[in-house]
Amino acid sequence: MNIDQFLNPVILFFFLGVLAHFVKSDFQLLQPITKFISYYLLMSIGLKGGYELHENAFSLSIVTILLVCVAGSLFTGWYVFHFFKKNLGIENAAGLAATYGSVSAVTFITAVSFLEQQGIDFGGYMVAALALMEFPAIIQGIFFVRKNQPDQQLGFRQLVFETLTHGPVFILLGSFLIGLISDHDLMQGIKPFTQDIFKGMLCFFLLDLGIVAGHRMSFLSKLGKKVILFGLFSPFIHAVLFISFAYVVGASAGDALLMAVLGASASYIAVPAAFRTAVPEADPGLYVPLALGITFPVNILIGIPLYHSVIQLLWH
Amino acid sequence: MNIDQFLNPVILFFFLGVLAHFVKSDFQLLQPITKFISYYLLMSIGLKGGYELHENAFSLSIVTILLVCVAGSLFTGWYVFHFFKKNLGIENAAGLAATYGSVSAVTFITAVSFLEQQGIDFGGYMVAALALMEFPAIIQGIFFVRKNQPDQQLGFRQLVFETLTHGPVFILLGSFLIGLISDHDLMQGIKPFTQDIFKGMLCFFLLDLGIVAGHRMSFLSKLGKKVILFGLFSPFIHAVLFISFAYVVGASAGDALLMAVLGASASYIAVPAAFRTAVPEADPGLYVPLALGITFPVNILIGIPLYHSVIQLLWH
Amino acid sequence: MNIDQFLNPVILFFFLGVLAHFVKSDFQLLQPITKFISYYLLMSIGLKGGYELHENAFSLSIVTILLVCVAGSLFTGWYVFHFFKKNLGIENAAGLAATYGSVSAVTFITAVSFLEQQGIDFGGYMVAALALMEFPAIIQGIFFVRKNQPDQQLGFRQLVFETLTHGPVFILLGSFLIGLISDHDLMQGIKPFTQDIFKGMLCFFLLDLGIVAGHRMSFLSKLGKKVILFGLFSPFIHAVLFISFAYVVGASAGDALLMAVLGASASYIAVPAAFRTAVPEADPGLYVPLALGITFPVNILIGIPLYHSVIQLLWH
Amino acid sequence: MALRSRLEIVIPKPDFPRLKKILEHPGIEGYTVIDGVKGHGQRGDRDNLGLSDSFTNVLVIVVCDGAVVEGISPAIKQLISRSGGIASVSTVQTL
Amino acid sequence: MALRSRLEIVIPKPDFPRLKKILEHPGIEGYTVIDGVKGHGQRGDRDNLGLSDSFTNVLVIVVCDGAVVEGISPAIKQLISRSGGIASVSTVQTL
Amino acid sequence: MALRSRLEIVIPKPDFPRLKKILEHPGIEGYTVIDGVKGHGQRGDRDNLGLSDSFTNVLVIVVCDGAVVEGISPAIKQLISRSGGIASVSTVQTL
Ligand SMILES: Nc1ncnc2c1ncn2[C@@H]1O[C@H](COP(=O)(O)O)[C@@H](O)[C@H]1O
Ligand SMILES: Nc1ncnc2c1ncn2[C@@H]1O[C@H](COP(=O)(O)O)[C@@H](O)[C@H]1O
Ligand SMILES: Nc1ncnc2c1ncn2[C@@H]1O[C@H](COP(=O)(O)O)[C@@H](O)[C@H]1O
Ligand code: NA
Ligand code: NA
Ligand code: NA
Repeated sequence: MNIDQFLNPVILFFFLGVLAHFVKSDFQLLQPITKFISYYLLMSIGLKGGYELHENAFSLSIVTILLVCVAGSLFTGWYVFHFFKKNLGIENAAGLAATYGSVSAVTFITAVSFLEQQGIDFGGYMVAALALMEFPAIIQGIFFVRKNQPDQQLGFRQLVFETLTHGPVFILLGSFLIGLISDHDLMQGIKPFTQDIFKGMLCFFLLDLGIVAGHRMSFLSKLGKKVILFGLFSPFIHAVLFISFAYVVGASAGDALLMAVLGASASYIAVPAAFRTAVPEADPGLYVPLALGITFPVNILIGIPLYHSVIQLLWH
Repeated sequence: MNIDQFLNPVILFFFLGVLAHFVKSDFQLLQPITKFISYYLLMSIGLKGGYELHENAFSLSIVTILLVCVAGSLFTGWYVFHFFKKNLGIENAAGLAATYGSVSAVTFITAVSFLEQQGIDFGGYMVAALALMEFPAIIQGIFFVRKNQPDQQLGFRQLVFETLTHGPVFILLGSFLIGLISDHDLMQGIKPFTQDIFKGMLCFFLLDLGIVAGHRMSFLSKLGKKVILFGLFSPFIHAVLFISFAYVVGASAGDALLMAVLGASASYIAVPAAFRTAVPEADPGLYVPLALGITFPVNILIGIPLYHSVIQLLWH
Repeated sequence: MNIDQFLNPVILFFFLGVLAHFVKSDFQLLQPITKFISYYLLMSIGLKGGYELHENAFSLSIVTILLVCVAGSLFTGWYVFHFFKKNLGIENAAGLAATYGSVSAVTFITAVSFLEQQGIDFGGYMVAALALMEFPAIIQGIFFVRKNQPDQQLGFRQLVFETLTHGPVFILLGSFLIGLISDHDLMQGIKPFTQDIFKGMLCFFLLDLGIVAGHRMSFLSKLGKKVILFGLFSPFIHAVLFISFAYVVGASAGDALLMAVLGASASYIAVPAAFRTAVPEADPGLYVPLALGITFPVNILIGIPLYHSVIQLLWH
Repeated sequence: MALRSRLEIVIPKPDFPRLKKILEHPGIEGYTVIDGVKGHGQRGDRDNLGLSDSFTNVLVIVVCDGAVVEGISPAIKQLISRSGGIASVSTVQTL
Repeated sequence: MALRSRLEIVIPKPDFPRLKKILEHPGIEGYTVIDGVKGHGQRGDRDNLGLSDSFTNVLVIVVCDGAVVEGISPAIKQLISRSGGIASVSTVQTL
Repeated sequence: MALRSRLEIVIPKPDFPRLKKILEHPGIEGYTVIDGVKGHGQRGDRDNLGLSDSFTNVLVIVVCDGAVVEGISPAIKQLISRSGGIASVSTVQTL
């Protein structure tokens, strides 16, 4: 395990936020700011991904990576659901399945920062992977519920549509497309905003997210041991799974790290948003605290440098 | 017509915002952010204008341009009022007159970005023109109403005062003055904020404005054909008018484009603010949607490159 | 007195904000933005201080400066309390004592900008002085009240704890620590956010603060002459005191200016926050308007350049 | 001054679109919405934090005739039983 | 506990300064203002978007004696008839 | 529909933690909090400006049984007398 992450200001600000919650500091950013910065981060990462995909041609190996990512995401969701079905009931198991099958954009962004500071390249299409992995597991999770409760109002199309137009997914996809088709000379003028101040905005955002995570952690005491242990250790299992995939399809070391992180991370934004509407019986007080209060810090603090070491070992 | 604007990220973000509305995405920036970014844009453009006017001396030709702009604005307001008086009633005709006589700062800012990316110079005093054109047509519009309803509470002085102290006008004028008198060495330190990240902030703002425009477009179906056609085609007429003015007074090509845009654009911030207080009977559901939902996109998408081509043709 | 400050955009934006209030402009930034920018400023200044303290070793002379600052702060609080006790009653005298014994981070930040533009160095530990001076006078002020009202609920420990975890203090201290321990290579990536756009954000913040100050000034008419005169002239007395201290302990010219400003400035954020909880009988309508409406502008407009001239005279 | 009913509903923000549909009921001429509301209830704290609106409430006020309240109250009851929240009615006079 | 009136007014934000003047009436010791309120009414949707506050409401609560409500209600009625909005009164007990 | 009490409290935001403790009272199943509220009262204007929350109010709504109101009203009265604000009770029916 790498000590470096403990000296990384990006990570330290997250824990400063968590601390703020536990010492009951009245420090708090209001929701408009949270929304502003997180949409800013998604817009920046989307533009960058589209831009870079434009620079490099679309190839078969890219398509393979994207397909493998989606398949891994569905597989994760599938096994998680069956693992927890008995324990937690269908709705909550489906919630957890969607949460761990889907991904966390902030973990991805933190890993991108990590790669940049290590000087390791990765493909712009990995942003497409991020976007693509956001929703299939969510829709799958909702289907697990539907099979048992056939009287739901929302149709399949509407479901897919709602998931794709959910704020964070929408802005990520939209910016990706804009990055893809925009005149690249014109995009230079945007870079001081989307790239130069990006890492600082990320610090600020993680400070804020730390406070939210702190709030959500207060729910953890109500969760069972099995659930907590799952939140702690599943990231490593999922990372191993996705690193194997990456190895098999011949991804680069940078792409492999991002695949590991996509697999290992859990969604705490898109899933609660979709499930509140489609499966209100699933308790966001279960899956959000687990994803944000345990899996997220495990990934950014221990996971990213660990997955990186493993990949360095295997790839060289 | 230039295809370029379709590949301009600034423009694309506006339409991404419009799309967000129509696919009913829950993506939304909250009002504090809208206010922050728009005041930021006005502050930046004001500082820049003042700074550059300071660098260059005030001359007779500048005064001429400013006078011509104000005259054009009043003329536009005057004919629009009489054109719509019968159809829409006095209050709403006055609202439209003020809207089209006055100007849109965001259209102006988009045109400035366009000029910068084309490498075309323009005078800092054009920001003064922007500020000067904001209010005369508004006050004129209110007078058209007063002539018929002599029992109003607000006096003339108070009217001018309220229009000049309206948030966006105030910050534009104030920053212009600060740019004019500040020590220019001290201003260098502000530039990374007001200039480097400006274009990126503009993208973000237009994304937000696209959503607002989308919301306002839902009112369009209630407006008559004549009004809609006016919103669609008047920009070109007004641009021709202001380009002729620019030609006659011998403005540079850059100044001419900005004059065209000032003439062609319609106000959707200052006018509703002033009219809500002074003429509450005028329906903001009429003039705001027209200005923001039709005239604004027409100007940034088709107008700016078109006016530019015409000016290139005439000036060379 | 230096004319320069009247041409400093940072200062001018503060007065533009004050003007906005007095001309009853509806220009207003909403609280989420105020919080965002002020936390941003505190985070930036904290990081920078920690970073620089890391670069230079901790020494005896630094400890001396810090101790002298805290002692000066307590002395100021002590004499102010006894000076006003009879006039204003115990609670309000204690409020004023805490206000003037404590410090204003924004005044400090403005002085830092001033030093940077003059090319004068100062120590990163001065940020530690800022943080250290925030709370002792507050706790002392609360004790002055407690001696006379022994039936209070809050214990000493809790008092210190609450003051240290108050939002602005917490973020300043936290960022300072992060700056101190972070890997300095990783911190380079944050600088475009925390340093390059800092001065522009400060302008924007002072514009906002000017509006708040304007609002608070409306309370001033209710305050007695003695109080007003104190707000006007005490900054100079306190500055002289702290400049003497600086001279005696052999501080550099840059450190001396910051010490002067810490002594001369008065708290309008931490004090009302702490006193609302601990001594609700003290009227924030007294000490906030005085600190923000009088002492703050006196310091940034006249104080900083004046203290600077005096120090130049003495140090060379 | 006319005697009318004032219906006050607090529900999670993501469920507001459903409430909106219920309020498209004849006799309802308008409603007022306060966004970004916090609260505490059987489902724990709702602190208006985070990006997903899952921990945010909205408060909706409807002034209408008593008969209209009776018309929509079953649908509102059902919505609240699923999504959480609270709804109360009082008698007011409109100016 | 004293019996008093609770007056609740929703009006467009740009008209709030006028309401404020009406509330400078003897017997009114205070009022509470919720800003950034959305709504729906005869004049369409008010979504609290945009920069001009033209599509933003405020909600104002005044607790005062019943006689005072009668004193100010004509002025409020007139304001609302021009600017839009709604006002309702209920009876409350103050602690 | 059950007859209950609706308690509405406006207090300075920094005093909210104290109110929260009072509301941890048996019989109180929930409450709703509107943050960032402005107002005017005996202690002057509260404009929700600045960083210290000293000039910001919160509005808290509690729906509970009348007996519970009587249980907590002395503590609330005392809090308000020290911190400022207002509290009122009305009768409502819950859906
Ligand atoms: N008794 C109550 N009084 C006021 N608000 C309530 C009450 N019960 C619930 N609420 C509101 O309804 C939301 C959801 O409640 P619940 O579904 O019980 O968790 C809470 O966050 C509160 O805002
Ligand atoms: N019946 C109603 N109940 C609650 N709020 C209303 C009602 N009618 C109007 N409003 C509020 O008053 C605002 C203006 O109403 P209107 O003038 O009818 O468009 C609306 O946006 C609502 O916020
Ligand atoms: N009569 C009232 N009606 C409504 N709100 C009030 C009233 N009196 C006070 N308030 C609210 O309580 C806050 C504090 O009041 P005060 O302690 O009187 O300054 C004010 O800012 C208002 O928001
Ligand atoms: Na995952
Ligand atoms: Na125009
Ligand atoms: Na001091």
